[in-house]
Parts: sequence; C-alpha cells; structure tokens
Amino acid sequence: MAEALLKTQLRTETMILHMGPQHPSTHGVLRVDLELDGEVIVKVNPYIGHLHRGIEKLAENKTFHQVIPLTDRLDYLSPMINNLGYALAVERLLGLKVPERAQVIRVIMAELTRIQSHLVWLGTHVLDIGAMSPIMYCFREREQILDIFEMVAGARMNPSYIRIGGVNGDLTSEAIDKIGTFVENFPAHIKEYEDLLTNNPIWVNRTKGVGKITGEEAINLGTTGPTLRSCGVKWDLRKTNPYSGYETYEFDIILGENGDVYDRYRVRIEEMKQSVELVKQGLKKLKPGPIYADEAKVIPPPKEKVMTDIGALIHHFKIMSEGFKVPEGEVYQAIETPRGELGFYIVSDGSSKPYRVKIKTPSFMNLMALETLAKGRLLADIVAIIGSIDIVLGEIDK
Amino acid sequence: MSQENPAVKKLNTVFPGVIKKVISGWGETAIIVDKADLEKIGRFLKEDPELQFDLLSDLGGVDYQGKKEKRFEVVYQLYSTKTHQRLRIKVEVGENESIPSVTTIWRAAEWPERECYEMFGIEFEGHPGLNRLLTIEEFDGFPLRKDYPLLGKAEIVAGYEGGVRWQKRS
Amino acid sequence: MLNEYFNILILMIIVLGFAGITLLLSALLGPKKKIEVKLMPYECGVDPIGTARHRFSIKFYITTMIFILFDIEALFLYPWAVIYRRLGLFGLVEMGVFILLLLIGFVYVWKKGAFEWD
Amino acid sequence: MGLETHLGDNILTTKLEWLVNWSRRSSLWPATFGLACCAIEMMATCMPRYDLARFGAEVFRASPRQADLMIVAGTVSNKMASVVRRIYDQMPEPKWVIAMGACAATGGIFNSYAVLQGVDRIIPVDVYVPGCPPKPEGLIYAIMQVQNKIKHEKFSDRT
Repeated sequence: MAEALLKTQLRTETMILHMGPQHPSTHGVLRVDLELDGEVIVKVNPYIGHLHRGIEKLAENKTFHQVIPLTDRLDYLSPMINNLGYALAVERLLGLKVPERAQVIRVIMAELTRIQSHLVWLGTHVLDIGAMSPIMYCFREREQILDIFEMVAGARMNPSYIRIGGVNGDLTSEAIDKIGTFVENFPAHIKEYEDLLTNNPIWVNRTKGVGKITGEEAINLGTTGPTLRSCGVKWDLRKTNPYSGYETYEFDIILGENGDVYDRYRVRIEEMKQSVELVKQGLKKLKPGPIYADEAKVIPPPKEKVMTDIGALIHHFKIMSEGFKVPEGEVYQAIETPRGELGFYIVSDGSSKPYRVKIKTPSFMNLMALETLAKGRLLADIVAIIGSIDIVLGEIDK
Repeated sequence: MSQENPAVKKLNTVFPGVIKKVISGWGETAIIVDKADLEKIGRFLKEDPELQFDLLSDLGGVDYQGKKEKRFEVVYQLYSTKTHQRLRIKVEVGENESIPSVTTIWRAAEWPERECYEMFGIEFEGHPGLNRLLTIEEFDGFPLRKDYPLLGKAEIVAGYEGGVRWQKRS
Repeated sequence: MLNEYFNILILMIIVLGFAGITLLLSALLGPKKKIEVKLMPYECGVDPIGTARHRFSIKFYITTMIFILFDIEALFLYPWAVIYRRLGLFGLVEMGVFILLLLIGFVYVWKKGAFEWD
Repeated sequence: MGLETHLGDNILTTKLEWLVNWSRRSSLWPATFGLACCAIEMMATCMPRYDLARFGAEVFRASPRQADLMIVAGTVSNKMASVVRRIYDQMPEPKWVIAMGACAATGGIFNSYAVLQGVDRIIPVDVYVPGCPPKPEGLIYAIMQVQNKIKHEKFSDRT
C-alpha cells in the first residue's frame, strides 16, 4: 500500500539541464536540452544551427569548380568523400568519363579517409566514456594517413583533392610505398584497439544494451550508414548502388544484431578492416594512365601547358573566370560516407553556376534518432549515444 | 514518357492520371504530382510490398522564381532499402501556399521539413513543431529564396559585456 | 612523546603555508573584474533555466549515504596501516573482522537494490 | 583592482612581475572551444605527435571558469556569436584569445548571411592564426606568441 501511495502522490518536478553548445562531449556545437527526472532522461530536444554557414546559398553564387572547397568543409572529418560525392554528381550532369586510374585513386583516397574518420570517432567516443589512452593510439595512426594526404594532395585536412573529372595530383611511387607500409601494419593497430576495448568489462557494461533501436524504426527515422547497419539492415551504397568502380572490389558489409552502442562500435571497427582490404585491392588495380578526363572545356589544363600553349591559356582563363557550362537538368547522386548516405541534388539551368545544390547529409538524419535512442536512459548514457551515432556538426548545420 | 520504371508503371495502374509529368534523365526518374494526393501516393509507395520505398532519403525545396508559374517546388528523394531503387517526387507549391506534411508517413521528414520551411517559407500542415532550425530565432526573411541577398539583411558589428550588437546592413 | 606529533605539525604548516600563499598571492595580484554576466551561472554558454535551489529526486540522498558509509570505512584503514607492522597478526584479524562486517552490509545494500537507479 | 596597481614601477615589482608572468605563461589552460574543422587540428595538436604538453597547455578545461586561454577554433556563426561572447565574459581575468583559422580571424571563405566575419568583432583577440585549418605547428607557434606576449606584460596593462 505504501508503495502505491508513494508512487502516486510523490510528484517530483523534472529538471531541465543544458548540454549546451560549448560542451566537451557533444562532438561539436550541438545543444541538447535534457529533461531529467533524477538521473533518468524524460525528454531530449536537440538544438542545431550553431555552425550554420549557409553553404547551400554560397554554392548558388559560385561556379561548379569553386563549389569544391565548400564541400570539403561540410563533413570535415571526411573531406575527400564529400568531394567525391559532389564531383560524381557534376560528372553525371556533364556526361564525363573519368579514366580508370583516377577512379582507383579516388577509391584509395576515399577508403583512407574513411579509416581516418573512424579513428577520430573511436578516439573521441571512447574518451567521452572515460578511457583516456585509446585516443592517443588512434591519433598516432591517423597522423600517418594525414602524412599520405599531405604528400599526395598537398594538405592534411580539406585538401580539395578530388575534382570534377579526376583527381588533382598523381600518386607518386613514394606515396604508393607509404600507403603500402601503412596498410601492412595498420591491422595490427586495430588489434591493439580491440584488445583494449572489445572484452573490457567496463566498456561492455557502458555500451551493451544502451541506445537500442530496431531496423524498421531506424529506417523510418532516415538513419543511414553504420548506425543503420548495426541494427542488422544489410545496405551499403558501395555495394547496392556502386559508384566510381566499387563493383569491381570484393568486400563484405558488416552487420550488427541489436543496434546498440556496442554493435555500432563493432561495426565501425570491422569497417576499418574492410577499408584496409579495399585499399590493398586498389593498390593492385593501379595501372599507369591519365588522371583527368580529356575534356578541355571542363578540366583546367596543367600549369606548364598554360604557360606555353595559347589554347590551354584560353581554356584555363575561361574555366577559372566564368566557369564551364553544365547542360540543364537535375541529378541526385548519393555515396556512402563514414556516417551514412551523403546525397547531392544538383539542379542546373545551363549556366556555369549551379541553380540549386541540396545537400543531404547523414548526420542530419542520424541526429533525429537521438530522441528515441536516449529516452528512458540514464544521464551518463546520452554521452555514449551521441558518441556512437558519430555526428559532425559541420554537415548537420551545412 | 518512359514507362519502364516499375514504380511509375505501378502508380499509373493503381492511381491513373495522378502523375502529371514524368521526367527521366541521367538514369533517374522523377514524377511531378499534385499536392492534394501527395499523402495518398506516399503511403502507397511506402506500404506496397513490391515497391517498399521505406526510406525518405531527402526532402528539399527549390525556388524557381520567374522560371515556373508556381514559384516553389518541394522535392522528395525516395529510396527503397529492399529493392535499391530511387524515385523522386516533385510537388509544385505557390508563393504562400502550404503543403501537407509527410511526417506521418516517414518520421524522417521532421527536420528537413522544418529546414525547408525556414529556408523558403513553405508551410507544412500537420507538422508536429514547425519552427526555425538552423538560423537564429529572430531571423527575418527566408535565406534560400532567390531574392534574399547572399550577405543577409543584418550583421553583428560589435560585442559588449553580455551580448552582441546587431546592425542593419545598408 | 611529543615529537611524534612534531613532524605532523611541520607537515601541516607546509601544506597550509603553500595553500595560503598561493591563495593570498592570486587574491592580491590577480586582476578582478566583477561584471554581472561573469557572476551568472555557467550553463554551456546559454541563459540558465531555473534556480539552482531545486527539489531533486530522493535517490540522490540514498546514494550519498551509501558513499559516506563506505568512505569512512576506507578512512579507518589509514591509521591501521600506519601501525600495521607493530600490530602483527592481531591487527590483521581485527581489521579482517571489521571489513567482513561491512562486506555483509554491502551485500545487503546491493541485494536490496539501492545501487539500481530506477 | 589588485595590489599591483598601487606598487608603481620599482625593483620589487619587476621581479614580482617576472615571477607572475612566468607562472601565467607556462601553465596556460585553454578552454575547449572547438567549433569546426580547426577543432580537429586543435585536437591533433594535443596528441602524441605534436604534443602541446611541452608548452604547459595540454590541459583543456571544459568550463571557462578554470581556463585562461580561449582558442576560437572554427567558424563563428551568428547563432554562436552570443555564446562565444558569453563564454569569454565568464572566463576569469587575466585571459587571452587566439583566433585559430581563417574563419575565426576574418570569416574565411564563408562570406554569407549566417557567419560572423571575424571573431575580433565581438571579443578582443591576441593572436590570429592563418590557415584553413592551420597545421598544428601553426597553432603551437601561436601559443608561443601568446606566451611571448605574456612575458612582456606589465601589471599596469591589466587595469
């Protein structure tokens, strides 16, 4: 009797707690208002927009070639994959045929970016939950990848390396050796992370059964990528709608069972291993050849030709100043980023500036799932859940 | 009028005359539909065992000021995780018309619709909480409209203890 | 007898001295700018909601009580550890009994479900 | 303000000044204020390869109450500007600001309706770091510049 009485009359007010824009574990400037009944989360409403830069409006005022640096800064953890998505969309509009070697370089660079992005996710996610040391190892491996990017593309982050019609610099033999050595000894490092975490009782207790979601619910919410695959939905855009030559590579899609934080961790760790395989196969497929499609009107000519050949000078001046014309039409190109399906819906009206660039970013949709993932969980779990859906505020706020 | 797309064929048989126009190019098909039967088509496309467009990939607005008689166009990118097919539904919306919300069919539409409302000013009837998402609460105007200046109507020029001072752009 | 407490006195002086000097120096030398915004509670950069004096759940009280209980148990280990060598076996047995009793209490609290939050 | 304003410039204060400035600059605690891509490079600066700990600045305090260096790393949007100003106000004196990256320094490539064109419009900035994002060496050089600035600070500057 006392139990029932206690339950009914005891009215504790819920407490509203800001997990605000400046917070160590919101992975960026995300503001989440938590309504708490003691330690239990009653309601979660995220506020976004603190990093809104108006990229879609900016893209409408730039030529197709100038939009590439904007796409770099969307999901700043996987810049090359954003470039790839945008470049593929414009190439489909132009009907450009990218040469074989450029496609293979693109796959190698995209998979290296995926590994590097998963490393940052793993480091920060585990740091949020309390393990201080894995982030040091993850960033140590990530520095090796960034060295490769700096050697090949010229910049560690946001290199704008994948351009419309090809890639911006050839893979020198020295770069290929560096990638080879990285790919050789990276699986041993993954084993290091797994030894630290996979059977660690604290890690398992903090993540198993936390933030569960079923496959149908996740699809209904628009979740894509590793977060969806951890619920057992077998869908990876690289396999189902292949682009840039992915159909010629053998790799398998990693699935989780019950869609909780632990499965998302396991799916992403396995995905890193698959990416290493993909880079290995890419290195074998590399054959000498051109790295740009031969379409003089669209591809800026190489520097030395601009200095000597008048035709190249004219093309270079026209592309850089007014930009190349893209036939009228609209296309939606989606690719698989480390966070999910990134889609570029480009409408062109025949001029040299895109009429409308609608960017569908995976973290924007995945963050909507935070509501259902965190309801009824304890306060400490929301940090694990936000870390596990791997959001990047640059691409949420666009 | 290419009819080879299974979804278009099925829609024509079940709801004859509902598709106003089929645009197919670059390996994709898009259908223009009237906003009155958007709800009906959406539910059918989602629940039909053969088509199963269960994932609303993206929902976005486009401002065709002056190019088309109805100014805005709301674009729904549908994807089926079972059959890996894509379909694009486009609905034309006038200047200050509203359009039924599809959050009851796909819950994924909640935030994109808020973003579309905030950027273009298109009202979505039946949306649980249609308010601003990306810009600040007291933002005036709809930024992604073609007639909205790129640099905006106001900017922050100074900061004082406890806040920032806005100033109208000339 | 007194000199045993003498070294503790020296330790106390050093500790309080160090803490006191740093506090004094920073109070004296540090620039102070008391503005209204700085005194507002920090809530991740946005305006705070509600006051800090807010009724919260009783479960916090239970958890604190359990913590204090076992914290004091650990406190008793310190003086025991200082003279552990001289006590020999008797000390070991006595502290073993003490810890065993508290262990029984711990298991009781655990099974009663005081550690489960909801 | 504190005692130092009444002491004036004599042999005592220069020694005291040297001691205070030395202690302030060798334990600069930055407030975690990562906004965008520069935040990832800021994190990379603290990691084993570039190791900000050599400069005594690797302790990233989450709350501004315990920080005395604010590294504004990334694009400051208009919605975030009031938060940046609030965090800056809630940091105790003496405090310094590094505007890391082109976006924080001048708005960078995002000249649009939603971006604050340079964080120095709302808070006083000590050191600007060019680059988009600047390499970790660039950030370390900036922190060394701030330390250099602290080294030559006088008490009277802080009134």
